[in-house]
Formats: sequence, structure tokens, C-alpha cells
Amino acid sequence: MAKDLKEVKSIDEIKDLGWNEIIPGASLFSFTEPVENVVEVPEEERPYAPTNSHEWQVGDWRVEKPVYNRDLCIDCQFCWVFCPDISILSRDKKMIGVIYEHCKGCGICVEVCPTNPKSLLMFPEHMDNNEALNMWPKKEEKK
Amino acid sequence: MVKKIKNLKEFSLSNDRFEGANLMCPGCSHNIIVREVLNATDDPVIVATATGCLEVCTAVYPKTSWDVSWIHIGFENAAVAAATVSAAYEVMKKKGKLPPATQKMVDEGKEPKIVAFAGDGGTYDIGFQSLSGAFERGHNFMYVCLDNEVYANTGGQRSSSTPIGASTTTSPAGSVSYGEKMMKKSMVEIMADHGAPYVAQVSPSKWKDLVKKVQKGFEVYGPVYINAQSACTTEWKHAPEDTIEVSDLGVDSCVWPLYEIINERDEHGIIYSTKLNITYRPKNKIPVEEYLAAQPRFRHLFKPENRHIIDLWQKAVDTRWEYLQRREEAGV
Amino acid sequence: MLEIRWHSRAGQGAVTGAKGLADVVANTGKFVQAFAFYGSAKRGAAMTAYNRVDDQPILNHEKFMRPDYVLVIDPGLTYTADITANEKESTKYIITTHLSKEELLNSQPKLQGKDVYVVDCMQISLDTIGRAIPNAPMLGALMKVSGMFELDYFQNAMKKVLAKFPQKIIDANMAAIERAYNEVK
Amino acid sequence: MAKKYELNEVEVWDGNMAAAHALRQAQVDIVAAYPITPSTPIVQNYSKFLADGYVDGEFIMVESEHSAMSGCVAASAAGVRAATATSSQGFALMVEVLYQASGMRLPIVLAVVNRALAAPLNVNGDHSDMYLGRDAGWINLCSYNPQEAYDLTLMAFKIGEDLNVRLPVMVHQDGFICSHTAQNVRPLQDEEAAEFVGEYKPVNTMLDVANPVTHGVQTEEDWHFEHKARQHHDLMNSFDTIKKVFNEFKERTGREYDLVYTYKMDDADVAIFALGTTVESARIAADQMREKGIKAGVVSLRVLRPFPFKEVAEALSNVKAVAAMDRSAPGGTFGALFNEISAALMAHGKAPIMLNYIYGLGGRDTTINMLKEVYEDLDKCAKAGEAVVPLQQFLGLRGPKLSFY
Repeated sequence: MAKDLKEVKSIDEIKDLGWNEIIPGASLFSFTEPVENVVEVPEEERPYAPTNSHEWQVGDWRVEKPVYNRDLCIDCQFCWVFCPDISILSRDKKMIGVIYEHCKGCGICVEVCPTNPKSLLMFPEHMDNNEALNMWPKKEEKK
Repeated sequence: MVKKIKNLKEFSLSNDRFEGANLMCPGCSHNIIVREVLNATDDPVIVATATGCLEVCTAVYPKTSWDVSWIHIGFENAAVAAATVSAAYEVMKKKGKLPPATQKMVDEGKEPKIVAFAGDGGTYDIGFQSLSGAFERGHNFMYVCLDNEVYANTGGQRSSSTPIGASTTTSPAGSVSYGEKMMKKSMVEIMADHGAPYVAQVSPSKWKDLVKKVQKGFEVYGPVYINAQSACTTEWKHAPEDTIEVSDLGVDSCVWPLYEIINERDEHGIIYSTKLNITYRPKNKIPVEEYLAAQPRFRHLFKPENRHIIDLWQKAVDTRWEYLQRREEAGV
Repeated sequence: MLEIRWHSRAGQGAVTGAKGLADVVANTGKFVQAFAFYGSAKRGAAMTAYNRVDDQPILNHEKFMRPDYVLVIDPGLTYTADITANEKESTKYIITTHLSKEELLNSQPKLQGKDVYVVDCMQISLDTIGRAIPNAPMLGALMKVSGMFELDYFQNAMKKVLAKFPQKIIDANMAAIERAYNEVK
Repeated sequence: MAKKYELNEVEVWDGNMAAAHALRQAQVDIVAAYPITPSTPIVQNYSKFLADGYVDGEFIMVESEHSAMSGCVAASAAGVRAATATSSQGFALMVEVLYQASGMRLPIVLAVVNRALAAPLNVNGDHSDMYLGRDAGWINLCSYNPQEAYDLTLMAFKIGEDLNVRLPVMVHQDGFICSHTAQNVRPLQDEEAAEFVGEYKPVNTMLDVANPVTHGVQTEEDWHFEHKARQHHDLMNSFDTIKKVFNEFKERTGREYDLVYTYKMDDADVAIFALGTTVESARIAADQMREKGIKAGVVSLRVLRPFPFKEVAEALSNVKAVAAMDRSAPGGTFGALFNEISAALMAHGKAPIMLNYIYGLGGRDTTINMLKEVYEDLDKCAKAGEAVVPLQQFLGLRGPKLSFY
């Protein structure tokens, strides 16, 4: 009998499965237990299966990372709605930060940010976020 | 059940059912569209996806990026897949054999929404037969075409959605060619002519317009077609951060007009009214040239010998914009 | 094993006739087979249908047959189709025609010396059913010639086969069977 | 609730009607189909059953066979019982999706009414379509007459849906010679058939919104091999379930099925190995040969896939010469049956003389006399102790004799 992927606890465990342990048909599950109405459950409370890409990361794709400056943000949610990678964490209509595990560094959030100066800016991947915040530019004069 | 979304802040309360760490390119519009569609409803959603970028990047064993049930069969059959899931749902509902959690949602007025996603290759070309059949049969589902005007998944070949002058890997611009020779196929009208109750064209950059149309689509019974502009950083060759800007240029130049066609039907399904509504009018209609200039796939058109194609583009866009406005005025 | 070949035009009901006969025979506990040669031609084209009847399960799936009975339900086929193909010495022919047996043999000399019966299934079906569907009367004629079943028994059995049809049609078919049974010579 | 269909103890059904009743009695939830000769009457009959209230599910008349099988895949993944029927060109159009159905491990039932493949176009029976799909990862059951088309179609649901199997099943019957030939069929009554087939057991249904499932993933080289291995393993191991279901069916009906079909093979010197209706015609030929003192037998596969490798070798272990009868244009090699039987025999250390006959293409009549000619050839070879006729011959062909090797 195939190992039930729902019982697999970690990503590493999946990698070691033999042909005899995988689910027939290569079906994958999103959660380890039933979630009655998923839209009512925020991601931090979901019983994600290790087979859910939420549990994986693509942060290493980035060359530059978006850094978020709370002091300037007006919580307009443009970054949230246009982020292709569900990497803008927003709760109760407030922008909280960037999910770096899932952010591929596309820079859309920075482009769509309407504040002046912007509340999100791209910085080199290796730079410390506090250092980046210290380097934040001043308000740009309208040309 | 229609989800109330007054503004973007309210929309941001949505808990996504599409997950990160998928393998789509940075800056891909497909993801933005999928999020906007799924977040447009709080009802359960079941998804079918055609072979294409979205499929190969969101369900690569052993991981899935979907928190809704999802199926992929092939390149050309997303429509029949969604349509048959819809039929299977209705059979099980009629027989009283739905799984308990699903039955509970239905009892609360939250009917599952069945959505197919496919690219323009899977829609305009290889999947057209299956799409046409499913629409003619009138199944209750929504079909969203992620229209990036190119076979992106296989490396940028032309499709029948590729616009004139675009350089693709099978319609390359060269010393004696300006690239793609054909005008884009008018998919929205073709699908409206199937008698579908609701058909619309959307852009992810105009999120509110998109969400509203998806919600309208979910409210009608029958097949709904949504043609979504999907700027492709890889094949349109713009920078990933420019996805939304390029999309806006398309909308504001009227290259990608936002409109809907509503076929109103009586209780026998006879269409008694067809209405085309333009849902967005740019305040300043910008020249097509600005849209083309933002995308290196059109770079060669700016050579002197190809300038006439830019003129042709402008003429085509103006004519079409005129046509849409006249239809809207005439109420047909 | 009893073998029957029908000559018909597509649309005249030979397949239905062959299947109806099979249905009736199967009810007696015998084993049956009913099939036809189909081509791509549509309504009006000459075609053949077949029956096999046996006391054992029928295993033979060859189309080749040396028929015990040849049933011709369209008058024209007597002249245009190869109705004597693969015949045996004992093969009996039941032929739809408005001619007398003598006139028929004169008009189609290759039937001379054979065991030939004539019946005007076409006229009978027009008179009784109101349409040129000569299959039911041919079955009536076959019953008479072969002695396979008594008329009453066969008519009752056919009523069951035709049960899904309106009473009017059943009655018309019964009349057609009876007339042909009585008129075949 | 579907109405009960009143059935006689003995019905006179052609193979298509028999298969249609089996689908009806299995109370298939979704039949998605496209018409093609000679399988069309199966889905016509089914839609009539639906129109008359004898079926509760849905019949979806799609726009192509590709969509027919795609619809079955989607319905099955959604968690409902799905089935369809096809032939020939329609089967060919389905092939892409056949692989998807088996790879996704969905127990769809496909009634295949075997027909030649164009060109030239031909609507009549041969096994070209069967051969085209034999490596698609489906269980393949073969019937020789309408009764068996009915029996095996009913059994197909029970076999494919078994939780140890979860594979799609094709049931083959010969175009026209079986599909359009009415013969005595003893059906089960509706309730008995329903009880035998059982309620559909959905696995990982897409309709369960509380347990989202992803069907039809992509695999890279790191996983594809394992999934295909698992699929092959489960297909190879489906023999146990197939035999179990055959046994249950026998207990219920007295009708006996086995992986390999044999007739008078206990003492046979020569054997015809064929598929489909020819198997039964060959029995008549074998009996007639025996009257002449030639010990002739017949062997066939009831289960083409998984291929009963060991049982085939066992069935032929004592014969001197075997004719593998392939009803499909071999396309530049020996017929598939010839190759597979030869491999089974060689692997088991048996080496009877093997002959290959290509026959019956495009519905060409296969007569008892032709089959007797084959036995005569086999007898000659058996007596000579070597092949004294060409190894591959075309049987019943006009023009000069065509043979190879």
C-alpha cells in the first residue's frame, strides 16, 4: 500500500520515498487534515501538507530584495494585489511585511507603490534590512 | 454568494488559495490574474488548467501551489475538463451524494465555482474545439484565458493571438520580415457568439474591473469566458517590475480595451438581448507607439522600413475602439 | 444448424426482421444469431442480412453461409443481386414479387429447377402497414414454408417482440404476417 | 432513482446492446461520448436509457473523442463513475488521453468496438485500434461474443475500481461481427448487477472542498520513473483482482472466465492463437480437424493487458506448432501476438514452431475453411519438425500469395 502523503511530515521525507511508497496517480494534497472553508483560515493557521508549495521556498531566485518601510506606508494594498507570488503579508487591511521565502524579487511591489518616497525599495540581497532603511531616500520633488 | 469588495483594502482581507513558491517567472501576470480571480469569491472553487506555464509551474511533483482541488489533463482539454467536473458536481448534487463538507457549503448558499485557466495557445488554437463544444453545450463554468499572445511555455512561438509585428520564435523579425503577419483573433466576440451569458475582457492591472467581471460571471448560470491580458516578461521582453505598467499602457492605448458582452436569455435560453459595455475609458488615450515601445518584442518596428506597421497598428486599434463604442451606443 | 440469408434494400427492415426472428426463436430455447453486411451506402442500397439457428450455442462467426432459406424482400433484387450465391441443393427461396411463380421463373431463368416460393410482401405491407416495409410479411411466409412455428404461436411471439410499438402497428404487422402466411405459394 | 429495466432470462442482443446494458446496470454517473461506427449504438442506446429514465447520470455528447475521454478523466477525478465507447479513428484520437487516464489511475471503463484504422477508410472490424492502445497502461479485456461483451463490461467496473487496482479498463469486441450480431445473452437482473458491481468508491475526489487535491501533476526526471514504475507494478499485480472478480462472477452466473482461454489444448499438437470472434470460429475448425485426426486446439487471451506471460507459455507448453493470428497490419514486423507469444515461450524454454498469419483486415471474412488451412499448415510443420511454410503469411488475400521469411 502506498504511503499516504498526508502522513509524510517533512519535505526531506518526501524526497526519500520509493516507487512503492507514492500515491497512485501522483495525486497531491494541499493540507494534512480537512479544512472546512479555507477562505476563513489565514495561512498561519492552515495545516499545510509538506507537499504544498507554501512549505517550500524560492527566495534564492532573487538578486535584489524589496525592503519595506513601515514609516512611509499608507496601506493602500497595491503591493498586495499586484504581487504575483503572494509574498506581501497583509492583515486587517495593514501591510505587515514581505514573505522572503516566496518573494522572487520581481520588483512589481516597488513599481506600484504610490508613496513619495516609496515605502518599498529594492536593495541588494546581501544587505541588512536595517542598513537599507538607514539609506532610504528623501522625498522626490515633483518635476 | 457575492463577496463584498468595496475597495482594495477590503479586498486585501482575502485569504489566498493560490500559494507562493510556485515556479512562475518573477513578475508573471498569470499569477496576478489567478489571485484576483480566486479572491473574487469566498465560495469554494475547483480549477482545471490546460498545459502551459501555469500548469507546469504550480503542480510539479511533489508540490502543489493550489489550496483548491485542481486538475490538469492536457493542452487542449481544459474546457471539457472543467465542464465535466461541473456536470459531475451536478449529478452528485442531484443524487444527494456530495461529500459532507461540500454539501454543507451548498446548503449555506456557497455553490462551488468551477474555473478553467488556459493560455492563448490552449484557448485560441489547440483547445478551441473543446472550448467551443463546452460553450455550445452550456455547462456551468468559467473559462479564463491567460492571454499573453504567445506560446510562452514552449519558448515563445506565435499563436493566433499574437498581434501583427510581434517577433516570436516562429515569426521572427529579420532583415526581410517585420515579424508576425496576422492580426490577432477576436476571441471575445467569438465566445460571445456562442451565446454565453457573460463574456468579458480584463486586465490584471485594473483589478477592480477584473474582480467585478469575475463576480458577474460567477453569478450567471452557464459558460462564462474571460479574456485576461497577461503581460509576459519573458516573451514580451519587458523588465519583470514593469508588468503592471505595460498592462496599463495596453489598456490606456485601447490596444486592450476593457469591455463585456452580456447575452440576456429568457427562461428557455433564447437570447433576447446582446449588450456590449465598455467598462473602462482612458482619460487620455495614449498612442499605440508608447505601448509598443515598452516591449522589445516590437523593437524592430521602430526601424524606418517597418514604421508603416506602427501606423497600421494605430489604425487597427482606433478602428476597433470606434467599433466597440458604436456597438455600445447601439446597445448590441 | 439452420441458416437464412435475407436480400433487401437498406431501410426495408431486413435487419429488424432477422432480429425479430432471432428473438422469437430464442424464446423457444434455441440459440440464434442475426447479423448483416453493412457498407457505407445509405438507404436504398442492396444489402444482405443473416440468421443462424441451432440447438447448440452458435460459435461460427464467419460471414460465409450456405443458406437453407433465401428470403428476397425487394422484388428488384431477384434480378440484380446474386441471390443464388453459395446455394445448396436444398436451398429454398421465398421471393417477393407481384408475379406468379411461373412468370417469375420465366423472368429469372436461374431460379428454374429450384425450390421457389412467391409472395407479394410489398403489396401486403402497403395494404396492411401502409408503408413498404416487407419484413413482417416475409416472416409470415417463412413460417408457412419452413413450418418452423404455427401461425398462432409465431404471432403471439412477435407481439412480444413488438411490444414497444403502438397497438395499431402491432395489429397491422399481425395482419401482414397472416396474409403472407396464407398467400405464399 | 432510475427505473428498473425489465429483462428476460434470455435476451437477443448484439454486442453493442449488451455493452450498453452493462453500462446502464453499472449506473455510470457520466458518459461523455462521441459517435463512431461501429460503437455508436452503445452510446445511442445509453442515451435512450437515460431519456426513458433507466439511468440517473448524465450523458454528455461532446464534440470529439478526445473530449470524450478527457471528460471521463475529469469526471473520474471528480469522484464519479465514468465510461464511454469508441472505435478506430475515434480511438486513435483518444490515445493521448488514454495515457493520461491510466497515469492518473482513474478507473474509467471504455467499450472498444474494434475497427480498422484508415487509410484507406474502412468501418469494419479488425484489431488495429486494439493494438494501437495496448501499451496505454489500461487493463484490456477481450470478448468473443455479445454475452462476453456484457459480462466483461460489468466486470470491468469491479476490476478497475478495486482499490488495489485503480486503473482504467477497456473491453474489446469485434466490430460488426460481435457489435452488430444479435445472439442469445443471459443478463443479470438490474439489482443483481448493481450488487455485483457495487457502489462507486471515490478516491481523492475533487468535489470534496475540505480536502483539496491536485490531479495531473507534472513530474521531472526525479519522479516520473517512480510513478511509471508504480503504475506498471499495479497493472502487473492486477491479475489477482481480475481472477477474484472472474471467480465472483462465476459464482453468480456459472459463466467461467480465465486469464487465458483454451479449447482442447490438453492433447493438442497444433494450436491457433487468436483474439475476438475468430476464437470461436477456430473452435469449429479445430473440431473438424480432429475429425480428420489432427489434434487441433485454440488458445486466446481473455486479458491482453496485463499480458499473462506465464499462462500463455503454460497453455502452449505441449504443442508442436502455433499460429499467431494477428488481425492488424503489422507495419513492418511480425504481428504483435506473434512477438509476444514467442517471447513468452522462449522465456519458458519452449520452442514450438511459430507461424504468423495476418488476416481479416478491414472486416475481411474469416471462414472456417481459412482457419482449417492454417491448421493444415501447422500440421505440415509439426510433422516435418520444422517450418515448411513461410513464417508470416497473409490469409484470404486476393492476388499472388503474400508471405515473408
